Amino acid sequence: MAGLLVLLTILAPWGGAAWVMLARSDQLRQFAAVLSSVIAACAALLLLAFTLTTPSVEFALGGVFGTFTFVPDGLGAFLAAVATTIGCLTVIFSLDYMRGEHQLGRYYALVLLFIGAMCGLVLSGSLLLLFIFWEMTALCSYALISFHNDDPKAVAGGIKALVITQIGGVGLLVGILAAYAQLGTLDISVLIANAGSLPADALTITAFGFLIAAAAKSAQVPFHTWLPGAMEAPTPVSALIHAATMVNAGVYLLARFYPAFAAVPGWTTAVLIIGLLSALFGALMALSTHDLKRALAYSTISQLGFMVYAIGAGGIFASQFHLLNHAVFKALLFLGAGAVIHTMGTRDMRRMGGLSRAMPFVRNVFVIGGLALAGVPFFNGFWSKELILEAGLETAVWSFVIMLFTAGLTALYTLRMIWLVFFGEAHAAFPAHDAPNAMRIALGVLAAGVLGIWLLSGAFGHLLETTLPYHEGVLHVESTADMIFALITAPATWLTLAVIGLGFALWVLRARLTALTNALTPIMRAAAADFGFEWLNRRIVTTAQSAAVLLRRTQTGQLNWNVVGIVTGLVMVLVVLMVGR
Amino acid sequence: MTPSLALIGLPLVSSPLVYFAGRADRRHAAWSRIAALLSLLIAWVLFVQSATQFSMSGALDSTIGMITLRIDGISLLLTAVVLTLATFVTLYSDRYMMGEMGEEKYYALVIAMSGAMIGLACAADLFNLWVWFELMTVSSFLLVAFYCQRRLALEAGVKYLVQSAVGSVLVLLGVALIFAVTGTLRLDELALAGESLALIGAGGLFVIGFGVKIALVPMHTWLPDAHSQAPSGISTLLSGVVIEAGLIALLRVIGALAGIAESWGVLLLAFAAINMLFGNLMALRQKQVKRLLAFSSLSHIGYMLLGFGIAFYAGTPDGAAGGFFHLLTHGLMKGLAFLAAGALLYGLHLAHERHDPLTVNDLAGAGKRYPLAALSLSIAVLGLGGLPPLAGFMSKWQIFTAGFETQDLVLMLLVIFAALNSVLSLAYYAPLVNRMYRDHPSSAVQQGKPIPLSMQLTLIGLAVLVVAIGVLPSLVSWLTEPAGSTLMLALGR
Amino acid sequence: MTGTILVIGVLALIGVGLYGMMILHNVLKLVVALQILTKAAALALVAAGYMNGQLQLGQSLALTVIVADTMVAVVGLALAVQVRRHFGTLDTRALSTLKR
Amino acid sequence: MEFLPFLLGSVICGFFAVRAARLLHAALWLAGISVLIALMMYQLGAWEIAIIELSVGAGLVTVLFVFAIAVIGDEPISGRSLTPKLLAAALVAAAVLLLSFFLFPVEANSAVSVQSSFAATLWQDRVLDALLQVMLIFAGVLGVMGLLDEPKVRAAEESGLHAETPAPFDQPAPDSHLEEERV
Repeated sequence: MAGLLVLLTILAPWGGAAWVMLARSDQLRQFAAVLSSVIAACAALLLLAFTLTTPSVEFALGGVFGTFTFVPDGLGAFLAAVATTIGCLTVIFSLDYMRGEHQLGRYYALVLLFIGAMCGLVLSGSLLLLFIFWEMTALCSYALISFHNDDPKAVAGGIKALVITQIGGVGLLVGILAAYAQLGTLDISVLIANAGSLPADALTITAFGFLIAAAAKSAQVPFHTWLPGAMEAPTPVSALIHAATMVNAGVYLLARFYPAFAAVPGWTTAVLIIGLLSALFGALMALSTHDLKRALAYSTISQLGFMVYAIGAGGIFASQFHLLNHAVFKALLFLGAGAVIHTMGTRDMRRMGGLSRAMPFVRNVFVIGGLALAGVPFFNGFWSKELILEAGLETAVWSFVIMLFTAGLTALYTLRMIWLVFFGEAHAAFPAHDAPNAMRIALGVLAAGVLGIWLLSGAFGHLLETTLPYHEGVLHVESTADMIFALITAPATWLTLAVIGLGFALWVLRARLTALTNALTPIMRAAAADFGFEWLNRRIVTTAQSAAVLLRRTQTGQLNWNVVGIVTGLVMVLVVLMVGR
Repeated sequence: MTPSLALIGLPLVSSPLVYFAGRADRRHAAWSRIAALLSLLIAWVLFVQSATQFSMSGALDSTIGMITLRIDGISLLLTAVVLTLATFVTLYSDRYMMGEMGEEKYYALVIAMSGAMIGLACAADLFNLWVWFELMTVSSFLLVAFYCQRRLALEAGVKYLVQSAVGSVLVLLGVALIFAVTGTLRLDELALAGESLALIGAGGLFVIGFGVKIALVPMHTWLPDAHSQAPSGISTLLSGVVIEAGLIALLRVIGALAGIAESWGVLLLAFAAINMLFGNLMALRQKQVKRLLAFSSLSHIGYMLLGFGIAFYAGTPDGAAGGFFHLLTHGLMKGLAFLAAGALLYGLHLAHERHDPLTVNDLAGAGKRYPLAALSLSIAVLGLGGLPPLAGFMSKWQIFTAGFETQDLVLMLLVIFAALNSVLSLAYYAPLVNRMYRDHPSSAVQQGKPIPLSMQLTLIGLAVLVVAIGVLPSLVSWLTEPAGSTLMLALGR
Repeated sequence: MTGTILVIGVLALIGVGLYGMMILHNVLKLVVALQILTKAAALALVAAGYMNGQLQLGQSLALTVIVADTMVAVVGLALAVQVRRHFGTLDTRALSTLKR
Repeated sequence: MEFLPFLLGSVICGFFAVRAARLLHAALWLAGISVLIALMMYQLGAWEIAIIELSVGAGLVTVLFVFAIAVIGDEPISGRSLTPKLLAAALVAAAVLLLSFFLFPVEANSAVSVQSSFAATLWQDRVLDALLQVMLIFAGVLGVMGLLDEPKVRAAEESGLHAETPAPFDQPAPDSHLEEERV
């Protein structure tokens, strides 16, 4: 049964993609896309009931390619469920959002291809298969970012995303190769079980290779620069890929291999610091931008930073729980933002404002999502964020202080965003109208999720605990009621709430705090400039390009110089042979 | 007449027949194409027979006088690639070459060149190897300068001829040196020769002499010109098998000299690193599609050299098998890329009787009007860029595992370097793909003519192969593994 | 002694040929330089046969080399004719459109 | 030792062939090299190949050169070479010196001493090479025919549409594609 469901989760979207490509009319394409994504979502949700710790599908390739296996354990099935459910909602949302666009076939096919690949990534039990799906998701993400091909910004954003995630991919590849060279097998469970017996240097290469891969995929410092550029994608794609699913793959990778790498010296500290910096920088950058989607993208960097930080602090369950909650509320925020952008035709928050009256439904769901993001109690983001901060407090107090500050910043930029878009004075004369039906369905389901999904934390924790044999001792899980009780009675929670309230207050009182604002201007300016990372990126690109241009002169096109090349080669080779004889 | 000997002899016999078939009836030069296809078909039958014999009883020797022709793993691999590409190119050239002057010479020379490559892969005699090599080169001169009424093709032809000839003379010097010192020309006896400085020098001459054909940097300068100016079918063969045939010739020779010096592995690895980086950087700002693909061949030669270098340097069998696997997949992928680019070139320019180069800008919006050609080109270049699950990734993976299996720090760093180079290569492959799926077509695409069915069918065939090998890499391990072990045997490891 | 002198001679001819290939810019003269190189190679094969006592073998190798390289020269000449026809000159400096 | 003068002579001929200003002179100096090499081969005892070198190298090739020069005219090309001569000379010197490092002292393996006739060696031991020579000639001839094929002939036969190819020795017609390719 599990094997069948696994195949269905992956192959239903792929079959749908093929169908979409071959379909003749746009209506048929939409139908095919919705049908196959719904099937995949159902299969993935059913899979939660049939989890296994052993491979359910096996496929031997032999030689250095090993055996391809799929292991539907709790972690994998849970992430597959997130990917397919949000994928399905995104497809439904797209029915309205993408209506009338050109090349709908390519759009839906790529989205479906992505959903299948994402499920494959999290369910894979073989390192090589994991890498293959890892790259496929990157490819789909690239193709969807540059979906509006005629826009050079979209193309540039896509290529940037592709190249940076591929550099991460090299890290993953190297890590896998180092492990494979020692173990002689590509089985993930063998790696986790035998990590202790690996030579220290090989394990270190693997651990840090995976960390680089995770940082690049999850847009963590210093590889985060691709995510803002990825906002050129159609908004449903940003919701699906760049908020709810693909960017989680890095967090997934770290969580999955945590038992193997936790003992590597410096690894957990590195993870902790990367998460911390990303959370802080992301929040500051979100505060400094005027572009609605970029603000959400920076906030994604920041929230992913929280998850990575949690893993560094040993809170595996906290990170995965936050992953779930973040996927839901960030998808909601992105789709809500999509509805706004769809009607306004701009992404600049300074040109919005006063939309509250024209779009009450969208306002309501956006505010729900925003409160969850800010960490206000009884929305799902609150619980997981508190768990993360608890874990941080237990590990390193100095980091807890910084994360507390970041939580306050989160509240500040969330309120700023909501205010600029929905309240304040209206700047635009556009006749805004509320979201159409298909959008409402998607947004409504997600909003319900934000309100209620945290109630499942106990069941979720139980699922992870029972199906992840190697994570024994690193997963601290309590029932939902225990969690609520523990959090409400913890002093840290109240401290956090106070900081969050302070964040809100800062925005409300911003007019009276000019001294503070002025003092912060340089920081804000640095944040707007992406703390120099963007400059570094450009520098690397221009260096490569000018090297290429310079090198092109060597192709003189003159026959004599070509022969000189041959003779030079001869001399060089003879010298090498003479020296190395 | 054993099937193996017939396999080697057949193309040589049939090449004149192909020519005369097209010559007999001057209005129907296409007869030569049918004759060429027929001889390739027979060659396939003979190939299957030889392969079965090989799998049962190992290497097949046929001795003529003092010259031995040996069908072993390496020759089977190269023969398979040569026959595959030659068949596809012959099918493909139906409309592409139709009405061109000297169509019958084209097919006759394609068959002769393929025969020369099959022979080259089988030669077990040093001088005979050179003769096959030279036959391959002489048959390709006209093919490169086939549009000999055009100045650019002539220019490419002159450069190709002169540089090939210099390389070939250097090889000959090496042969003479070895002959003088050891008194034998048999490659297997050569392996037993004692250490001698002269033999090392001869090896250096081989590296450079064959290196011109393999397009090792800095001997590569003929390659982008020849590849971009030849008819697309010929670019396919040049890039897919001719440069690889040079590589196999080099491997045979320095494989026989492997016991004499340790430096071969280092040399191969050094050239691997230079070729990968140089090819990618040269392609980065390239605007003409066929030149871009030509420069990417440089970097792919680098990957093969990396695999073989690992085998020479550390004696890792996976390195040899991976190198041969990449040789095969690169042949298919680059063949597909050139044929797809050629199909687009045909639709956009040649069908209008224009000989403009196909630029990256011309491709804008090609995806809508030429869905199949655009998809094939995308699959090909993404495969070349090493994206899974396409064939190129799997062969690179095998090479990379070999590098890490050695546990040698330098080799591991080289593998990381190679992987980063793959990322760099995406920086020019990805925009290419992007452009084809634009919404607003370029003016060339708007005025484009349809691509004939024969071309489309060949594109489908090769694309299916590229994807199938990517999904099921073990599909061709019956070719790559024996080739790898043959090389390891020659290295005495 | 004979061997040494022969080797020196071959090397000298190779040197002259390569030097010519690097500085000449007339297509026909490049073919001349190419011929110098191949003659050196043929001589080298005969000399090799002489030195190891297999002169007849060396001769048959040299014969193949002469035939093959004559074909290369002939094709080179035909190319030169076409170059003259279409470029109006034999100067390779005119044949430098393909670059970068 | 007795062929030292021939050797010196051939190198000098080579020098003049490279230096010659006129094509015809270069071709004649080349023929000179050929003759001297043939004489050297003769002295080594390689009589058959000496004759062949004399007839093919000094005879046929020279005739072909002279013929080609007659067809296309003896165009003196002046102007400095693109590559610095010093660099070329230095590279050649380096290559030759390095090669001599590997070659000297020349140690030939003279253990084998099978003396059969040239014909027997060629037609029995190396018959494959001989057969391949036929293929080489076929491919070469096909190449030359293809290169020298004139579109006019075919075009006139077929439709007569493409009659506007430039006359053989005209200055080249402006090629519109050149500009684009120069990018």
